[in-house]
Amino acid sequence: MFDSIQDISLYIVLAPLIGAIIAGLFGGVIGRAGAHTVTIIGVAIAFALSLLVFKYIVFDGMEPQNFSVYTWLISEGIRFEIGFLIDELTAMMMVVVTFVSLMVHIYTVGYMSHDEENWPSGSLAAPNSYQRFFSYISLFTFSMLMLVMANNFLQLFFGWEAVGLVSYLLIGFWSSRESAVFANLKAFLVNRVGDFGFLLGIGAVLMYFNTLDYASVFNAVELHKDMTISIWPGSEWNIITVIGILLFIGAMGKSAQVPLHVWLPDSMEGPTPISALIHAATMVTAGIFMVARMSPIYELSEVALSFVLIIGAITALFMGLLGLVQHDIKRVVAYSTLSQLGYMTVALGASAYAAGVFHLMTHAFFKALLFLAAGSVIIALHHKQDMREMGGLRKYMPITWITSLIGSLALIGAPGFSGFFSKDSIIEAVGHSTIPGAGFAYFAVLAGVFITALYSFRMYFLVFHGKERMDAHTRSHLHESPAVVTVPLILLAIPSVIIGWIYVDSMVFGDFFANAITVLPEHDVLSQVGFTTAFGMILHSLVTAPFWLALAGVGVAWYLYMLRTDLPAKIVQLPVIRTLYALLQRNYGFDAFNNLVFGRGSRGLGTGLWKAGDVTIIDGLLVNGSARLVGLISSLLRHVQSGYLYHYAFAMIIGLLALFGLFVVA
Amino acid sequence: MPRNVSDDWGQGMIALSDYLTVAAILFGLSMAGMFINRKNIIILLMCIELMLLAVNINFIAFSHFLGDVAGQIFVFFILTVAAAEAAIGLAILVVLFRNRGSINVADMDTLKG
Amino acid sequence: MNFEMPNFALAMPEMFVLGMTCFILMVDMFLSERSRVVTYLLAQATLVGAFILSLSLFSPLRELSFSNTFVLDPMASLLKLAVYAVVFTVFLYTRSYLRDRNMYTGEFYVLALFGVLGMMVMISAHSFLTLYLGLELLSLSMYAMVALQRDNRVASEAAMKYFLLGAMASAMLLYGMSMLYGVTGSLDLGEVSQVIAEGEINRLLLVFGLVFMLVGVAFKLGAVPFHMWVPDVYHGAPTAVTQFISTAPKLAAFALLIRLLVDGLGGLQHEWHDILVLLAVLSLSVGNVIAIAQSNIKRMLAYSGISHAGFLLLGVLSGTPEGYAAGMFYAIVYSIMGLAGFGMVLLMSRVGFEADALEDYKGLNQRSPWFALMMMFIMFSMAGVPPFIGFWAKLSVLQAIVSVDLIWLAAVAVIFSVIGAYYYLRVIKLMYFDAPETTTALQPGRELSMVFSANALLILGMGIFPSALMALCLQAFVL
Amino acid sequence: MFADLPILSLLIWVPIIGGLLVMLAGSGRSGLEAKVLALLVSLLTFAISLPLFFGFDSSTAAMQFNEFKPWIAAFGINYHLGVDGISMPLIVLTTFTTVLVVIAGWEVIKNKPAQYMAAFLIMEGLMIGVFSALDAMLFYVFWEAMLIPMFIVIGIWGGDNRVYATIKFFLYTFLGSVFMLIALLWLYGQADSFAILDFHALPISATAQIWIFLAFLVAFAVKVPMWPVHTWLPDAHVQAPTGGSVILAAIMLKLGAYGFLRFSLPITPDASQSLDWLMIGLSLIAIAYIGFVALVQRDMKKLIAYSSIAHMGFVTLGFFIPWMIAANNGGSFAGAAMGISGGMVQMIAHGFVSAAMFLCVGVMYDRMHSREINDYGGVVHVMPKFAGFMVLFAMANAGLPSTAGFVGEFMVILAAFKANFWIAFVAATTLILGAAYTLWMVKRVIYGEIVNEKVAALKDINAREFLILAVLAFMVLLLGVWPAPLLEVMDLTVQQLVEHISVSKIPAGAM
Amino acid sequence: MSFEQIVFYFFAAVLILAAGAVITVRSAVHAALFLVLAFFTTAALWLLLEAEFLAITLVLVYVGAVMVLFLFVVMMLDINAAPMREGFARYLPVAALVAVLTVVVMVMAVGREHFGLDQFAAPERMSADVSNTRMLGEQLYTVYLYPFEIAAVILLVAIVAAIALTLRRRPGTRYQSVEKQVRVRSEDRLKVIKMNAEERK
Repeated sequence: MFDSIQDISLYIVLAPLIGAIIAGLFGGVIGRAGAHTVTIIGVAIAFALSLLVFKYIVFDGMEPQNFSVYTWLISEGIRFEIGFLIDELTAMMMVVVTFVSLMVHIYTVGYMSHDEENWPSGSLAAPNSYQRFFSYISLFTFSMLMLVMANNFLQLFFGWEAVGLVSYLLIGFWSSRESAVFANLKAFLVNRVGDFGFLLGIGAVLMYFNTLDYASVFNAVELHKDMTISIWPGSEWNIITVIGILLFIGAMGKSAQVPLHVWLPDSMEGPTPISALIHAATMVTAGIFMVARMSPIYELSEVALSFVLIIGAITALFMGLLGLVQHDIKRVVAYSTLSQLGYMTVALGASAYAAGVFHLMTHAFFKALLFLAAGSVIIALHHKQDMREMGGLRKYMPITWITSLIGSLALIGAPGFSGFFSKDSIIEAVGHSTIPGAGFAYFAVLAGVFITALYSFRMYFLVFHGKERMDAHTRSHLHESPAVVTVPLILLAIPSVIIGWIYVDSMVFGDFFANAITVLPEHDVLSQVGFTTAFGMILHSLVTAPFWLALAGVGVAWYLYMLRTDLPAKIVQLPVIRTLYALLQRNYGFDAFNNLVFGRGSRGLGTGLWKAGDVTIIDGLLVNGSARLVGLISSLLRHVQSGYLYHYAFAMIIGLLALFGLFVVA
Repeated sequence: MPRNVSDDWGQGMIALSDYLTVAAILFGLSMAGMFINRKNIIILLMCIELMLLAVNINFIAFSHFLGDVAGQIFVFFILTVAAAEAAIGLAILVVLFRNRGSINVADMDTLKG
Repeated sequence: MNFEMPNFALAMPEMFVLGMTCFILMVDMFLSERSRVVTYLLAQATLVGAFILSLSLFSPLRELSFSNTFVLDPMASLLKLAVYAVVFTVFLYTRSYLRDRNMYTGEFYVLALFGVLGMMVMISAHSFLTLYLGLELLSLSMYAMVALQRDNRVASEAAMKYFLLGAMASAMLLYGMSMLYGVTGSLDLGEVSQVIAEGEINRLLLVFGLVFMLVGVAFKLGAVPFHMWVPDVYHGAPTAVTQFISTAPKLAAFALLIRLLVDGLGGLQHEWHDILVLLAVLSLSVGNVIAIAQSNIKRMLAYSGISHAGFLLLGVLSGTPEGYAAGMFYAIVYSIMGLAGFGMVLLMSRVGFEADALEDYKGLNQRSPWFALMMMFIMFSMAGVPPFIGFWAKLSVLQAIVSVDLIWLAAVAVIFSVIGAYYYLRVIKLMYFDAPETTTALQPGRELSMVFSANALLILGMGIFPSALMALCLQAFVL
Repeated sequence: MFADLPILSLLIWVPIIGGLLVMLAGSGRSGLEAKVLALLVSLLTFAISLPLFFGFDSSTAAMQFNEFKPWIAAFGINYHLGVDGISMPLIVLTTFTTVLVVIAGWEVIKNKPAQYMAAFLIMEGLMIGVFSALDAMLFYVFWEAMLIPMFIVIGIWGGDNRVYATIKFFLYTFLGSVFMLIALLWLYGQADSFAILDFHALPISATAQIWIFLAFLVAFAVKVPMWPVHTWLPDAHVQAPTGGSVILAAIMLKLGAYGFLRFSLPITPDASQSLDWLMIGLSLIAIAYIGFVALVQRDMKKLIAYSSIAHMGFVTLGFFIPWMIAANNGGSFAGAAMGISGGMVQMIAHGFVSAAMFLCVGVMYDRMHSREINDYGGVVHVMPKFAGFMVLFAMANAGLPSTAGFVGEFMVILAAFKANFWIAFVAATTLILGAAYTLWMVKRVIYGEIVNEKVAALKDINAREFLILAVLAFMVLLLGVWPAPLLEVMDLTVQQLVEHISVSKIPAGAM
Repeated sequence: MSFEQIVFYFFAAVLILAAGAVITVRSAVHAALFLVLAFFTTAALWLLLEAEFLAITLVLVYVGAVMVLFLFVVMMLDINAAPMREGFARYLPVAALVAVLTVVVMVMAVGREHFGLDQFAAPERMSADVSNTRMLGEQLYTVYLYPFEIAAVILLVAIVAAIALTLRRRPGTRYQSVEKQVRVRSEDRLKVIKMNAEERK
């Protein structure tokens, strides 16, 4: 049926695209059922074919495929291509993306079934909102696939921005909500800051390699490792470092690393399915994927790696802390996502790319699961998201409860769950890393384990256990979500549990990514960790800190939110804690700072330049000023023409005299 | 080698420059008359006559000293033209007076700016 | 004494015009008010006849006659032809205007034709004497024409000012001529030029005479600071007369400039070059700047004419044949544009309403879109925007001064022409962008509207195909 | 097949004569005949321009579709037309945009529709003349003549402050171009010809080059417009009717940039080299400074106008980057062509995107008679189809990849990086600023709650508007997804240009 | 000092004084008379320069005709001596300065340095049988034929212009025009027009 893997790849990306186009442009014609059918089929095809590709690459041992689809443009002999690179990393990402996407598609059928309620009455945008939503998420799937399948920087950037666009559209999906349209603008702009660096990075790559093709760049990277660029006079920077850092700035935006993380919590304004798909499972991991993909470059620059490591560590630790003080269920998950992204970044910085990518995969499953579970809770509670109005949902929503528990356990890294394998690999790897900043990172990730456990189970207890704090009306309507919601939960819970067992050996410690990821021997921390089996890892973990830290976290959560529910409020009142709490509540002041400096500052600058520069100086003084001056001179000079003959005669004689003075006497 | 000015005196001859100077002064005076006078247009017309007279003196003096009759011919024509000019000027003056009842120079200020 | 019989044939056009004018003068006496058209037709016939005569005399040679007081060269032929054409058009334009205002008399035509004769004399002059006489013939005719509407207060004021200042200017011109005569010993332009070329004359004296003469020429051209008469006279004179005095005499003035400065004082080029630069810059600046403040279109066009004089001077001061050709081209083009510009004023005016306030042009596009369009052509042409003929005129002048490396002067010229563009645009603004105060369409006579349209379209047409006229002008100087 | 037809002449004169006919046909109050005629003429012109694109020989950098007739012998001015890879796409863009403008003005223009259509058709012919003229004076004639219809269009059909805006527009551009005229005359004196290609080959001393360059700069910088001579543009745009804005943004601004390519660079390469810091500086100011200014605009058209200035900054940046690239790469001009091509692509792309943006604002203005951002909000709820287009074009304006807006900026930034990190750095701020001002406007206008009754009463776009926007959307996406054909057309020409400018034109022995 | 010089200086002085008087006296009649004086003295100077014909002509034509015309107009218009305009005195110094400067420059240019006797030697007196008039006449009708004709035209123009400007068909006087009366039509006399009622403002 399929001629070649080239064709298959093409079908994989086109299936969701076609679905998106049909649902988007003809949504009104085909109706809701038509829209979700066509997009789900599209994504399902993509998923099935991705599995096929995965089989070819991983099981059949097919060589990595690198081919061009069409030429985007040629300038000066430099070809910019649209093309695919399919290797193990890509194959894995394709499966993850299409799988999660498929789950989210199915889930959305239930979640969005009453979407018209979210629109102001009479809005003409409401009737097709359902179809539009499906169109967007299918489009997202297409974009994400383009991103991960890219064989060059240009296409990577295409996908990069396209997922950003869809993210923008989806965060602001309920476009009548002021907070939503603010959040999507913010998300886009913050991402643009990252892209700014990313684009410069691409510029640097083109400058030194004269191509944007991965393979050519990676082949040539050794030759350039000692070249320098003069950023400002007297300061020579290693070009690889510059490229690495610039590209990573892009990743910081997309993967929400401090300080470009500010958009992610706000993005929770979007419907929950997209929080799961985009802002947890796939899009935000694009940065991680990218750095892993660029491993041949990063490996050559310790400075860049160190930068990555430190940023990741800060994110992992401090964003986790924020999760502790949130009341909105989705925000807790969001900060948890930030923190986990920090872990992945730390892994990258420690050259444990495989571990980072592995965590990416496991995280995709369990975080999507957690989000969808949270969505399920939100549906049940009629779109209430405040955890202070929840509690004791266990008995009303058994499937949601159990899947959430699985997700939470995976998240905190309970041994045996997928998150354990990935996270523990990362912690171990950082422990072995020797690059600058590794010590701090190691501390951060360890502390992060405790915090993760604490906020995860804080949420878990607050939602599913304890007193039922919701109002009576809501309680009377509580029931488990429909099958379209619960089935994806179950389907996601399965990999959340088992995927680690299956792949930790080959992916993290084996040569699964040998074709895709380059690690220099001196950086190869994972080989130093040296587990051989999943089981061995579990055994080992029982005697290491992370396990006990996680346990402690759970314990503290249990104590504070189950036993002594009065305590948290008191702790918050403690002198030092109070300040800290306020700081956390304000997101360390990032939002205030950004608003003041970038928001107001740039508008102030703009107003200043406009009013002072354009309006006053250029227009007022120079343009209109000169016009007025001419007008003034004109109205003055015309009085010389007084009408009196003797003045005229006088002028003539003065003229004569002047000519004498100038040309005869002189 | 310029000769001493007193030499000319001694010769008892009138130099060309003397005539020209007279003409120049006359010309200058009449030009000044054009803008000093603010009362009567007729006097302006007379100033014109004076200016032409100065020019005529120039021509005749040159004609005499050059020994060339063309200058005198020119004066002949200037005299003709000046007469014609005077006629037209006076005609215009009459028209002006009829329209305005005044030939005061300072009153002619409708057109300005 | 040796006296050669003059070649009368060369002066056939002059003789014809003179004869016809005298004939008209006599015929007109016996005509009733009703049959005045005969005068008109005779006047037009005179011009046509002269045109044919001059055309038949056209030759690339330079021929002298009347003891070297008369010259016929291509420049003279071309300028004369232009003068006939321009005056012919003026007559076409002004007939209804004159008829409506009690000025439709033989005197107008006779004086105008004498003026034409004066211009022809100037154009063909080869001696200070003929130059002066031609100038006076023209001037006297024009003084009288300005005052011709006898019960018009402003016209008589304008005539008086024009007369007094004009007489003063010609006195200065004469003074200059007398000095030059004195130092060169000749009235003949050719001899003067020869004597100067020998280089034995004190240049200071030459310049002294030159300055006086230039005052006279500058006055005729309306160059600053000898321009003060221009706005008042253009404004005060009946529009028909304004149209006459603002167009054809400019051609004659150009001839005066060339005859004096090039034919006679070519050897003083270095000296007059500097003076002309000064006059040109002043004219460009003062003309364009003051025009902005005007609220009367005739005054505005007067100041515009002053600035055009500045441009014309630019061509001449370059001192190259191409430059003179450019100046001549400019003069012809200016007279075509001036015809049209004042033609518009004629077209707009009705009995008892001169339509010379800029306000009167408000919303013309709503009332008479065709005339508004034509007027727009004229304004853009005067502003020097392609594809209208005014652009090519400016271009050739600028080319002339750029070619002698006076680039700064070209820059000054273009800056002032941009400033000048403002007031032309304002007319267009009034016509197109403002609401009209009345809605009645203009109803000019068929003759008037046709000649106006043809005039304006000529401005466009020659803008697209300027080649022929340019080539002719160039031929006049570059043999 | 088409070689024997004077395509370029047809392209110039068909719309001009058509425009005159339209004016004559427009006596009726509704002007339906005039409109239909105008549409036919514009379509015909567009059809004539297609062979230009498809029959273009992209394997040569030489001028094609040449036409030559003597015009003004006295000055050696000829009616000489021809196109290369730089001018041809711009001509097609012109014919394409004019069709849209004619359709866009169909119902909207109530006052003298025939004159309106005629003005645009005449303008079209003149603009094509500018792009195809190979004689400097012919170029100049078209260049200046084009001001007239635009002046009229803004003045008659513009907004409340139209007189100020249109006179400012005219005088600004007029002032700019007269200096160019002087430079052309000087060049004529040197080359004894007005042929642009002769100018290209003319050796000129360094000082003279600087002066000529500055003269050209004034002319082209005003047109582009570059900071600080840009202030006419916001006024002109705000006051112009939609069609005027579209043409202004889509084509007229390109004329200035085209001038740089056709005149400044090849005629005065050494001056361009020694003054490239100035050009790059001004371009960067346009990108950053104007970006900030756009951020605080309250008038949609003004905002888009400022964004146009910023986008044109990329064009000029791309054009003047070659020498810095060479300086930074040991004299090699490799990568310079990418900057210039990028600038070209940016011009075309901006033609589509800004046209679309102005049409979008026009659609709203026609309904609400307001361009104030504050008067809008929640438009998506009443005009969902329109909102979809608007967001798409806004994204293109913000330079989203896979839209036209991205390609040029991308190429220019890549080229800029070769020259200097900080140039690329400042240029790349457009990613942030462009998104900020565009999307901020979108947020305020399209999204949010319906703010007032007037917005609630808005009707979604009709078939005519849909057609225009859909066509533009298609072009915007096509160009973003597959710009290769466009690049193919211009690649050789640009490379030849780079080759040309990499050689000094200062005569040997003179400095 | 020779006799010639005495004559010259005397007449030159009178000439300049007369000219000065012309431009400064209040009464136009006086000015005209001073102008006559100036003409006479000039004629005397011209005699010194052996331009007898022109000297006579000047007296005959100018004093005899032109000045009479002037006086005639002055009398006819019967203008009261208007009071001096205010500010005249304030303006005078500037005017005088300019006038003096002009004269100084001019005199500098035409002074002895350039036109002294060594540059232009005084010519020999002409013999008594040389007729100035004949000399002029011969030239005038041969070499200067063309200018002569033009001068004639100028005089014609002057006549035409003077008549055209001053010949009064008094606008106030009413006289019958038979031909107009015959041609009259009713619609010329009576025109029915329709006017909208105008609102009083």
